[in-house]
Amino acid sequence: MIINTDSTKPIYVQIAEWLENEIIAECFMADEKVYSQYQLAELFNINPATAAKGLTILVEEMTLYKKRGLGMFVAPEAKMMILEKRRNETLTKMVTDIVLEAKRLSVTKEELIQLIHKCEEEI
Amino acid sequence: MNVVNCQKVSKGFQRTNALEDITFQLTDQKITGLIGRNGAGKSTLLKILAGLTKHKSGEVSVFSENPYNNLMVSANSILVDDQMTFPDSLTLEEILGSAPDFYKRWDAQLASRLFQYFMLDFKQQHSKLSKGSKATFNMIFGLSTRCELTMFDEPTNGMDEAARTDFYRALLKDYIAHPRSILISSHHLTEIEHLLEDILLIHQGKVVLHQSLDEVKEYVVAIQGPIIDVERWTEGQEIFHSKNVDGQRLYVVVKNNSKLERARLEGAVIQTLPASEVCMYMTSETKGGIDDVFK
Amino acid sequence: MFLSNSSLMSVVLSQVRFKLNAYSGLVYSLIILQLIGLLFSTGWSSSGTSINNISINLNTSSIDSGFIFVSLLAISVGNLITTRAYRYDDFSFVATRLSSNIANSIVLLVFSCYVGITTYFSVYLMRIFFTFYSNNVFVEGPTILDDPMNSLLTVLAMIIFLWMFSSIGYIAGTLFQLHKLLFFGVIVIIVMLMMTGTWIRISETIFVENSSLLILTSKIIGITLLIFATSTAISNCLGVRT
Amino acid sequence: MSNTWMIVLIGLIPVVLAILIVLYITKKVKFKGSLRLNKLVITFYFCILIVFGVVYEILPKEPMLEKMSEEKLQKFQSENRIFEEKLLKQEESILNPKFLKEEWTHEISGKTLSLGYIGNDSYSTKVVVEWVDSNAQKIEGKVYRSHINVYGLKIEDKIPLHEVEWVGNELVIHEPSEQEFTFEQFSNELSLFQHTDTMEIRMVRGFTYIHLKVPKHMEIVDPLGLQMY
Repeated sequence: MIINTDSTKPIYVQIAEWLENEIIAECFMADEKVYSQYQLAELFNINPATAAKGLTILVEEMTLYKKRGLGMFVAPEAKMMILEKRRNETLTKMVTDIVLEAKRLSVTKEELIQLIHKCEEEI
Repeated sequence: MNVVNCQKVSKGFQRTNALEDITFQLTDQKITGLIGRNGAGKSTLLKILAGLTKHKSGEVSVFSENPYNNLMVSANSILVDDQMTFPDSLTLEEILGSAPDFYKRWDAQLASRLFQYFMLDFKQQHSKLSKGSKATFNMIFGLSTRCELTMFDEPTNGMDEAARTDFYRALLKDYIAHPRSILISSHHLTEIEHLLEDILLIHQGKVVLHQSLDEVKEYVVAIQGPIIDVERWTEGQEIFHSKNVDGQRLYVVVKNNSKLERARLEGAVIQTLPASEVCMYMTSETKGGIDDVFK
Repeated sequence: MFLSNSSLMSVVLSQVRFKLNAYSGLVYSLIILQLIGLLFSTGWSSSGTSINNISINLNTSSIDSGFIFVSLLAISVGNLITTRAYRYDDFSFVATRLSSNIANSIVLLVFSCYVGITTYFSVYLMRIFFTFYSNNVFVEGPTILDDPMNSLLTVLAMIIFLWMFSSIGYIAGTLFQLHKLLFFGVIVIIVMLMMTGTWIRISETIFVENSSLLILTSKIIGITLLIFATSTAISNCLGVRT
Repeated sequence: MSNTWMIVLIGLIPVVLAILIVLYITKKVKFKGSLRLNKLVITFYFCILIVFGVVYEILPKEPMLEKMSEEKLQKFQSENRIFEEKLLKQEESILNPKFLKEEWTHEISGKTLSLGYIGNDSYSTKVVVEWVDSNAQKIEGKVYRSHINVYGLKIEDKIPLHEVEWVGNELVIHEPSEQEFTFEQFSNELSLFQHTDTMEIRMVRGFTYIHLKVPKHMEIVDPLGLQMY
């Protein structure tokens, strides 16, 4: 995943999301050490401080925990927390955007539900 | 501990006042971008910090000492700019060879590996180098000194695209390996945005803002929408830039604040801007930018 | 945060080493000038008398002409070092104005030593040339072995004189750099001084009234240090590198 | 313009010439060479000159003219002076034998003896007459010459003696023929500093003395006043 510098989302948020995806895809198992800020900086060619900020977000959300002098480790039920968070935060945000867009295109609720059903069958 | 501490520094040449009142602190081991338009006083400030010129008033301290003509500051800081000259009787190799005398932490391996990587000719003389390779050589010299305060004054002008990206990569990698305070003055912020931790924005000799990169990004927001709505949302706030998009829609850049949350719900299109545009708008004279010229 | 606190002396020494490497190109103009100096060295001072209808001429060729050429070179090198190009080279490396000035004076001293010794010995180049090619009878002059002390003193005096000449060039350059008119102002003052008696009085106390060469040399050393000190003070009120 | 200024100006010409040459050279010589080459040239030039110095010292040079020391010159001068006094007082016995160059006796006819000098420096010879009370026609003559030294150079052998010749009753003294010698000398000192020990005695002037023992009854004709009383 290449950092999209000119996107409006700050880099450290993108780093946090990348780490979350890695945890979901089980590249980092529970209680396993994650990249340090310097490794992340080297990997994504960004400033270590920005990488550190990304890590601190995840620590605040308790998905990672810090062992003094050793680095950041994946919390035991990190994966569950991320999935749950994704479900009610990011998903709901996406849904509100869809609803706003539907209102602008004056699409009724029923048509919307039909659309979702159709899309469900295709995937 | 503050590496650099400037209090109300001013510096003027004859009539023009290059720096009016500069106040900022640089904590150590950070990469800071010194951003500003041409003639904003960037080079003058760097020369003052490097101890090459005397400031008129105010108080400057580098490593908590007055940098002007100070040996300790000169030994621990280096200013890489295009006015760097070396005796033309020495080849580049000899110049690099005589640097360890001066800089205790000079890394000869790094210097020669970078030298070979950028394909510079050892036997060449500094004054005969092209603008690009001179900038490259000065950059290699600056990096290898590993000074505690390394300052670059538009290091990449003259370099080609590939050399520029390589330079930024080399700078980051060396910074990670040996952390130190780096101050880069540059025009094209987009290229070095990923490198920087803090941004020091200077305009007409004054410090406009000195914050971390992300705070700068969230500092200003662009709103687009019908003229009446946009004016309602943004009245009473400082407008940095406003452009009439297509007769009835207005594109306005304004300081970020809570009132805008309500505007978002009313369907306003709100975007954050990349740091370089933020700096550009904050230092533009006219509200409309270049378009005013063609009005 | 690791701050290397390099002492003034260590910086000055590394500057001296660096400058000696940088200015090594001057040796070529030195050699050419010394050789030209030799050409002019014969027939400088020749005296002749006649007795019993026999006229006797004695040509003494000495180091004077070579010395004049070389001291002028010393002045021009002293001046050269203060030009903008040479001054700015220091500041790509570690330097303060004080350290650069001290380094410059040491470099000029080393330069003068080399020049002094080579000028002293360049005379032998000519002697060997003469003994083979001229048919005149030679008078046995005092050579180094007969009187090592004196020749050593002469070489020392030459070195110190060259150092003084280079310091004159140095201060002239610094003045010129401070302000163009200042340099000519000083020259006008010197010429006026010459008119009045004071100049003769001054140069008498310095050059004439000293019983031995050693006293003369120590006086000259004093003057040179004074000149370098004033040029350092002058250069302090200049911008380091704009 | 008073002549001091003239001298100063003339004296300045070589210096101004030197200045022009030096400025021309330092501007013209743009060759900076490479550092290694320069270092090589610097050490090479230094060693070459030292070698020249050593070679010159050791070199077996053809016989050099030595220079006399100050004391020796003073000794010469006093010897000359004493010789002259003694000769005047006719104390022949203790004269310095080194000075005796010739000795002869000569018969002349007639009563008058005249003295002639060919050359332009008649002061270089002095005739001392000793009246002898013998009535023979015989005159005894001795020719002496005292020390001669110029600039401390031992060149006495190079300066020929005055020829003394009897032409009838006239004693004719010929000056040596015109000759010129040039000598080269190297001085290690710089005249700039060395105005303290210039040589005091620049020349020891030697004279040719002719001591004649003339019988009383003769008469001497000395138009040029060669006699010394």
